[in-house]
Amino acid sequence: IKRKTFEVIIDKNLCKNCLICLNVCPKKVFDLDEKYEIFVKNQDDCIGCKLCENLCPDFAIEVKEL
Amino acid sequence: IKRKTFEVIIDKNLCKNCLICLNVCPKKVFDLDEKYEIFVKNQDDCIGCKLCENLCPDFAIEVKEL
Amino acid sequence: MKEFLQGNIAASYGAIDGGIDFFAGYPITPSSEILEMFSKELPKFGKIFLQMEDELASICAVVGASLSGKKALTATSGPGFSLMQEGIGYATITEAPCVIINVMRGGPSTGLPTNVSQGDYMQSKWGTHGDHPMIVFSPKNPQEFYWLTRISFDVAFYYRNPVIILSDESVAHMRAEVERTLPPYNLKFKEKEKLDLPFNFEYDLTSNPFIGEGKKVRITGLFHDETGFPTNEKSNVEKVMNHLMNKIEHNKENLFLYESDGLENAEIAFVGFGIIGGLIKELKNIFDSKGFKTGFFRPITLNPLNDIKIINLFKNIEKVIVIELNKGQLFLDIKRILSCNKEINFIGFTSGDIPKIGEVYKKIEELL
Amino acid sequence: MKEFLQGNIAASYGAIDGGIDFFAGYPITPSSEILEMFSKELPKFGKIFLQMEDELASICAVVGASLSGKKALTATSGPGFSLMQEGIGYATITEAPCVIINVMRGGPSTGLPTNVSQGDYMQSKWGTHGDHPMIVFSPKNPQEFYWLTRISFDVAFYYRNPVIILSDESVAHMRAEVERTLPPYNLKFKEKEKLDLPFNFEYDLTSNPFIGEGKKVRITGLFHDETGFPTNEKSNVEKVMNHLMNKIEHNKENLFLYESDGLENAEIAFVGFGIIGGLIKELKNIFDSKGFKTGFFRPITLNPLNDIKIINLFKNIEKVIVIELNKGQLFLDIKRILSCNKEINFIGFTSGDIPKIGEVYKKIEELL
Amino acid sequence: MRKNFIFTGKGGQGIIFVATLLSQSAIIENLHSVQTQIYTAAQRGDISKSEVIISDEPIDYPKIENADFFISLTKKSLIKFKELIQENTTVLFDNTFEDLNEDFLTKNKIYKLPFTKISLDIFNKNEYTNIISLGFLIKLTDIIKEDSIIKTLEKMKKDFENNKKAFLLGINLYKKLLVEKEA
Amino acid sequence: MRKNFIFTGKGGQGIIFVATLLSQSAIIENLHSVQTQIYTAAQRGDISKSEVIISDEPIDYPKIENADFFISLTKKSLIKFKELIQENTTVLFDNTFEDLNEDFLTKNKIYKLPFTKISLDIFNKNEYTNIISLGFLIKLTDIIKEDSIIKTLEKMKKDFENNKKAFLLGINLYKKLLVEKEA
Amino acid sequence: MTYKDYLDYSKLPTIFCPGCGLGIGLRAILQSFSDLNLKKEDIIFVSGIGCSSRIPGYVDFDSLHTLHGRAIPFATGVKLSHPEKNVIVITGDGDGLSIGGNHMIHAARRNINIKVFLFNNMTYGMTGGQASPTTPLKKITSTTPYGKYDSDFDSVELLKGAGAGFIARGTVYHYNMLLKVIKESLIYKGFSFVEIITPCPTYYGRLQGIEDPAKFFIKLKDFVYSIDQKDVLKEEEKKDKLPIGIFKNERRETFEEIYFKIVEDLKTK
Amino acid sequence: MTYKDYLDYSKLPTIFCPGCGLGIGLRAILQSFSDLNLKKEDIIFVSGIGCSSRIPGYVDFDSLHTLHGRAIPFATGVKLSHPEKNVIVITGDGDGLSIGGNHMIHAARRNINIKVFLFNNMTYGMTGGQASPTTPLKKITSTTPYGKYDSDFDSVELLKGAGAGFIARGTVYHYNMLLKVIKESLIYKGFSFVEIITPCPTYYGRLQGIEDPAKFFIKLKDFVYSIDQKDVLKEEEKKDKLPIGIFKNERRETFEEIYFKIVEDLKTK
Ligand SMILES: Cc1ncc(C[n+]2csc(CCOP(=O)(O)OP(=O)(O)O)c2C)c(N)n1
Ligand SMILES: Cc1ncc(C[n+]2csc(CCOP(=O)(O)OP(=O)(O)O)c2C)c(N)n1
Ligand code: SF4
Ligand code: SF4
Ligand code: SF4
Ligand code: SF4
Ligand code: SF4
Ligand code: SF4
Ligand SMILES: [Mg+2]
Ligand SMILES: [Mg+2]
Repeated sequence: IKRKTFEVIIDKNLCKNCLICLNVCPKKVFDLDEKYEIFVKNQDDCIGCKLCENLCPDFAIEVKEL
Repeated sequence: IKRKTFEVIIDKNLCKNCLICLNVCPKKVFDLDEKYEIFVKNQDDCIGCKLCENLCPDFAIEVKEL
Repeated sequence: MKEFLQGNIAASYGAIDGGIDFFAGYPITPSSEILEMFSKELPKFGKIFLQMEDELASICAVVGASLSGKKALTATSGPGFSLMQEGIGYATITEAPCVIINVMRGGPSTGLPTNVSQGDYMQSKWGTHGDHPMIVFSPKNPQEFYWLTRISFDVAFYYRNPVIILSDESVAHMRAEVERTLPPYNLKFKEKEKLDLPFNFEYDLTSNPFIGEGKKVRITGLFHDETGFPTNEKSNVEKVMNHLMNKIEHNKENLFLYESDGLENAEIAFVGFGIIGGLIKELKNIFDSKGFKTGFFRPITLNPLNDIKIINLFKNIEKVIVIELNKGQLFLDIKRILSCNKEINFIGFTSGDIPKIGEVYKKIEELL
Repeated sequence: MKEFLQGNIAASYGAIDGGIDFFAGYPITPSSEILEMFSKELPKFGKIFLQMEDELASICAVVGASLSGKKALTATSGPGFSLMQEGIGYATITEAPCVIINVMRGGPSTGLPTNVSQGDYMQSKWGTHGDHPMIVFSPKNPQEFYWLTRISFDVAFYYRNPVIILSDESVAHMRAEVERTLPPYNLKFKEKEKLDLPFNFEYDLTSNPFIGEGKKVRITGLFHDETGFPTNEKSNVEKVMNHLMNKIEHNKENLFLYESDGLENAEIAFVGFGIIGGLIKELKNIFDSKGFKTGFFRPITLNPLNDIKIINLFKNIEKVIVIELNKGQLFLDIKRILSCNKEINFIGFTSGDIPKIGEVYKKIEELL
Repeated sequence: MRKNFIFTGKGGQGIIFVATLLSQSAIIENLHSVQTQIYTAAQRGDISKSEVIISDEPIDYPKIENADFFISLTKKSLIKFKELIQENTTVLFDNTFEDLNEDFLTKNKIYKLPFTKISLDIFNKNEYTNIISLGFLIKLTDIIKEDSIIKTLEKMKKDFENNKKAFLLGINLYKKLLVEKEA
Repeated sequence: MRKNFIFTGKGGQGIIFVATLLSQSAIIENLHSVQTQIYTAAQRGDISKSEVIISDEPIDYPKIENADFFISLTKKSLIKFKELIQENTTVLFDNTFEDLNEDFLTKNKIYKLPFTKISLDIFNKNEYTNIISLGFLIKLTDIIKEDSIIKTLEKMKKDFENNKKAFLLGINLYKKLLVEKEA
Repeated sequence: MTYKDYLDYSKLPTIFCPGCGLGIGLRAILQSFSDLNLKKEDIIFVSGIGCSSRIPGYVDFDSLHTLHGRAIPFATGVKLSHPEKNVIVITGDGDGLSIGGNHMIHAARRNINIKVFLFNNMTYGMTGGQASPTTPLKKITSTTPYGKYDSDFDSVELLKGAGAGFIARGTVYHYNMLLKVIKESLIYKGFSFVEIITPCPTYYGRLQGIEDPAKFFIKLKDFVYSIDQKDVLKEEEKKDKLPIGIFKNERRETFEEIYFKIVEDLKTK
Repeated sequence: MTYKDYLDYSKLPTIFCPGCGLGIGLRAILQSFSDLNLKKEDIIFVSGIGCSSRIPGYVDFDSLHTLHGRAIPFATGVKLSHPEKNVIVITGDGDGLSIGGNHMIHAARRNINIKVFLFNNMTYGMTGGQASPTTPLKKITSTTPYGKYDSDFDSVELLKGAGAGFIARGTVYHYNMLLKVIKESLIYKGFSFVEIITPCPTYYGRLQGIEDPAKFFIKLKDFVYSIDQKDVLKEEEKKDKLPIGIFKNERRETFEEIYFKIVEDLKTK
């Protein structure tokens, strides 16, 4: 069986870099860049649990099933 | 044994003629005069329960043991 | 048909005949009859009557209803009026067309709950913090209390501003004849442009949607843009402030109601508002009959005052005698407006009772 | 020793150096630093700090403490000040010597919480219902904020009246040098006769017992006799009212603090209060250097104003320019006091910021 | 024509009620009238007072300088407001329990009548004292028609029959007095 | 002598702190100084701005007409308050993450420096960016002695060692620049 | 000493109506002082506005008649100015639970050692018999001519929810029980709340159809049942009645205790 | 529809600090609307003053941002003007329980069909982290530098005491549970109260010594336990924690039902 894959999109205009997504993601999909800003690093590991999307305080994340 | 006797005094300057004493006295010590005003009629019947004194809203009654 | 009504009841009928939808209030002497009357009458025709937990809640419920497009009113007296000040300020910045009746009693503080005074004149203009527009009317008798209350909703909705009816214990508690007729005031209400946004700062008067019409009406007590979103951007703040003040300032000729008699040919003018209106009328008769040339002036609109109109009315007057049931409040405004080359006198009564004419007569004699 | 203090902190030290016993308040921008400062400092020397559930509770706790003989203070801003109006009125009729700091922000309503305005000038005099005496001071910078707060308890206790310190966001939030020295004001405090009853209406100023001294102090917000028992007997009511007004009115020469410069020889006078004090001082320099003859006048005491003093100060002035961060409030008083034969102009700024001198300069030029 | 009436007595005696009744009835007759009252704890048995002005001209200012008719159901209340009694004032007084021999009334026309007693005798309660006194007053003054009062009472509905009866008792009282006097 | 300073950046960058530090240190030197700031949700990451006036005469009115020195840690904040930048204004800008090539700055003396980078490199956090920039400014302007700043920092107690270190880093940055320039 | 020593006879008779229960409540409170040997100079009454709030005018010690609803914050200021005195709040159902409800629940939470006696006559007596928060659902008052639209507070439950440590209810009809409850509350250390049910014959009584004050007074006993009987009585017997008794008596640290301990700690630092 | 359809994107980003929980709560509320198929024109938000009270600015339907503490009376006016609409109060622990506490308890008593969502961050966020009525005893805040002197309200208990019919508590950390609770409250007929525990990292978090917003967010789970676990957990495990869940869900006649029935009855008379 093929595992479902997901696209994780951060809207940079909304994101305030609180790092909640980074902390709640069970799969360590997120990481920080050199400016200490969040980015989607390991999208392939995403299991679509939507924790990040639901808990992002700024409506900045969308997790789409591909 | 001699029954205790009591003096029941109404201070007319304080009394507002609410008739609570008339209604609570178990011994019908009080009555109304021709001006429909309270007065001590049957002092001898008083048993000194002090209901009238305690329940007079205007500090107008004193029951004294004689 | 002439009816025989207590002032407070007359005002309540005024509100009913003016189309009141919503009343919220809290008991306080000497305004409680209004509350009690509405508790009985409003349910009869499906309008809302609410007794709230206090005056803070009352004014807020009323402003909430008026921002929902309803003709909403509250009635109170001094202590309650003081508590309502924050809510009244909110009504001014959100342009909520509500009506507040303040039946003045003796103050300050709990003061004289069952007695008359006119001590809240200045407070009705300045009671809440910050610059703000205000419309204040004051009746001289139950009939006028009826009329002013009846017209107040139209005024509030036209100007999108709270209206205060500043009555007093004397007018409110006296029983007298009242006809439930249309108000005789020549207040003009022109067609206003209908807009879709909740606010507009370009034109003085427009018709903007209310809550509940499905128009995304966003409202805040912060300075805001035309969508109702908060902003403290400097030029916008000034625009809002100017809009609020100008919509009243630019229309003060229309809003300024008054009664006067004989001022053109008089040397002495008696001035007063509310219950004193009848007194100064009688004073004019008495002093005229003694050979003095007198007139009287009674502002019905206490705010905005139309300075220019007043200056014109008093052109020929030499001596002004302001009579109030306070320590001199309307007096201060009259002094500011008229002081040049006129003698402005003040006679105040603060015992909690309206004065006998004889008493007043003696005090005036001392000034002549 | 010069310290570098924020205005609010300076005021707090003023209160501490003035002997504060009791503080109760509720957070509100831009006054919260005072609350926070006291929460830290007062427990250190056994004084009372209370954060209450709202401003109604805060003013009442403070009045309760001051009627118990304590030096009690609260601090707030517009919305909270509006809520305190009923309590302030109570303090006037009960002659409670409390102190209220109102740090003005933009209004009306929630308005501009973090910006400056001077929109509460009139409210500080007239915000509560009924005629009432009031003492209002306004500082121009942190140093003066310190001094006025420090002296305020003495004034309040001497006059047995609430004192309002009307500051503004700009003075309150600016950090500047402050010396914790004795206030330089020439306020006289004479010996007062000690009485046993809680009230006295015969003399302007007496020393009456407070709650907790075992003297059967009875206090009410109703009109009352000298034992503090409620009565609405007419002549007594008038006596009380006159007493309340006169104790301030008769002492306004002593109470009226102001700063002025150059008025004797000037043609043009700049007038303003609070933060505008520094502006008009600079304006005088600028315009004098351009060859104009100018002076400035800044009332530090906003209530009572000493009309006669002001008239005298302005004897030689032809043109008055009142500058305020509002729509014209001190302006109205100045107009009333001075209007005869003088041109009284007004320049207002209501964007939420103090104006740049350049901006003001331009507007003045238009008037010259 | 302008007549000033003072009604006064103990709270609970229905002082305000009769004053209002009189004033309202004047309106029916197309006269002008204003009723005012003091608002201190009247319901509580304190002193109660109401003023009525009846005039054929509009009434601008409702304050009474002195009374044409002063109706008092108690002595205490009469004394409290005695400054409203001038030489030309006619005084009505309920003498059921108290008598009235005050110095300051020597020049006045005084009617001392047992309104309360009548109420007690006829109705077994003192509730109608006020209306009985009004009946007497109406007949005495002859400004307002009996009928107007009765009409107003009828509009109020509550307890109409007894009120009317009491009112007529007052009228009869006056008539009797008149007869006595004339006799 | 009267110098106007504008400090601006993102909330949380300690803008108010350095402004206050500078102003307070001026007082130590018996100069006059006033510090003001805008009070919008600064702690929340919004734009933050503080003004400091230092003068050898008493300062009556704390409003700055235009800046002598304009220190901005972000581009957004610089642009927001650009009307305070006049021809004679010296601009300090943190170019760690952004560059600055605005038209309206063509006539100004501009120092673009990586304050944040230095803080990150040395302290592993960007918290000291503000103090580093102040160090640079102090050396550049030469109105206030280094020592006065250090004294003030010491009085504040909190985190004195690191703050001092950061401040000296700023001073060295200026010295280095000077050397580079002179070289 | 008896209650008389605490009364200022020069101010009597009270302004209360004939048959109003407030005087009985006052008597019980003063008798408690006497029973507990409190000195007059150690007692301060603080009240709001209402008939009940006029009580403090008649006592022979310090008293503060304040603003409608604000007795508690005033009392807070007085108490912390004189922590050693007995600061006692006299309030009504309108004063203490309608406009003053917020201060009530916050005082309960804050636990400053003030004593609240709330006279519940289920109406606004002073202003003419309007509905109050304790007027039961459907009752007729001068502002609910068709029956009250909303439920009443059970003040005991409300104060429990707010965290008060001492909560009790009595009536002026049950004089001896009331006396006991008041004394317990005075002994308790911390914020205490005692509701005293009392008749307003003039308004509430009449509006319930009872003209005679004494009759209405006697009816008080039908308003309540004793909490001791709670498990004995049937549901119908308790229906529309309020329990009387002491509902909670639990000590916890008072505000003053915590505050002045911090003050002490700071001194030694 | 999703929560997005109820958001006014033109006003985003919010003014809330990075890591502030308010946005999550808003999202849950809007998602509930979507799940329940509520139309935008049938919803009205009413709030007071505070960070939480700024939420209504960001929605794509009617909203009324009012005065500090007064959201409920404003909402009362709005609701009775438009009885058919969903009138929803957004408030904070300071707004709804400190200055606005009286309106809260009276609304619970009055039982008008408005929905209250109270964002409890245990502090006054907007004004800089001062103590609020829900800040627990002894905690450090900007006005309690030596620890808080007085106890906190348990809002669930308070609302019970005031007579509310629907009472629940959730946290923004427990998103799905929160969603469920919110939906239940929206379905309930009558006054409902939902407390939403949410972090204020900027003030409350920092003052508790936690600098990192995300860390403080995660800590939320230690603040609470599920009411379902009440009997399973040991006392130590519940100590200083608040239960979450639905505590009361009892229908009683609403104010509107009683009022409009009277209106109908009067018509036929
Ligand atoms: C701010 C304010 N609002 C209203 C009033 C009017 N008022 C006086 S007493 C009262 C009600 C008192 O009720 P309660 O506390 O139950 O006292 P009671 O007279 O029933 O003993 C009201 C509403 C007032 N004095 N002040
Ligand atoms: C009458 C009044 N008092 C005080 C304030 C200042 N103020 C604004 S928000 C706030 C506290 C808000 O606390 P909360 O409701 O918990 O909201 P949060 O910011 O924590 O979400 C205060 C005290 C005000 N705006 N109005
Ligand atoms: S949770 Fe949202 S706001 Fe926070 S860092 Fe992630 S995407 Fe950005
Ligand atoms: S959906 Fe779950 S797994 Fe995927 S990024 Fe978000 S939190 Fe991580
Ligand atoms: S109870 Fe007291 S006041 Fe009432 S009638 Fe008897 S003695 Fe008089
Ligand atoms: S003491 Fe008892 S028996 Fe005697 S009069 Fe009083 S109530 Fe009656
Ligand atoms: S109105 Fe009611 S509560 Fe007030 S004194 Fe009269 S009976 Fe007592
Ligand atoms: S201050 Fe606290 S509650 Fe307010 S937005 Fe910031 S984190 Fe949120
Ligand atoms: Mg009551
Ligand atoms: Mg909060």
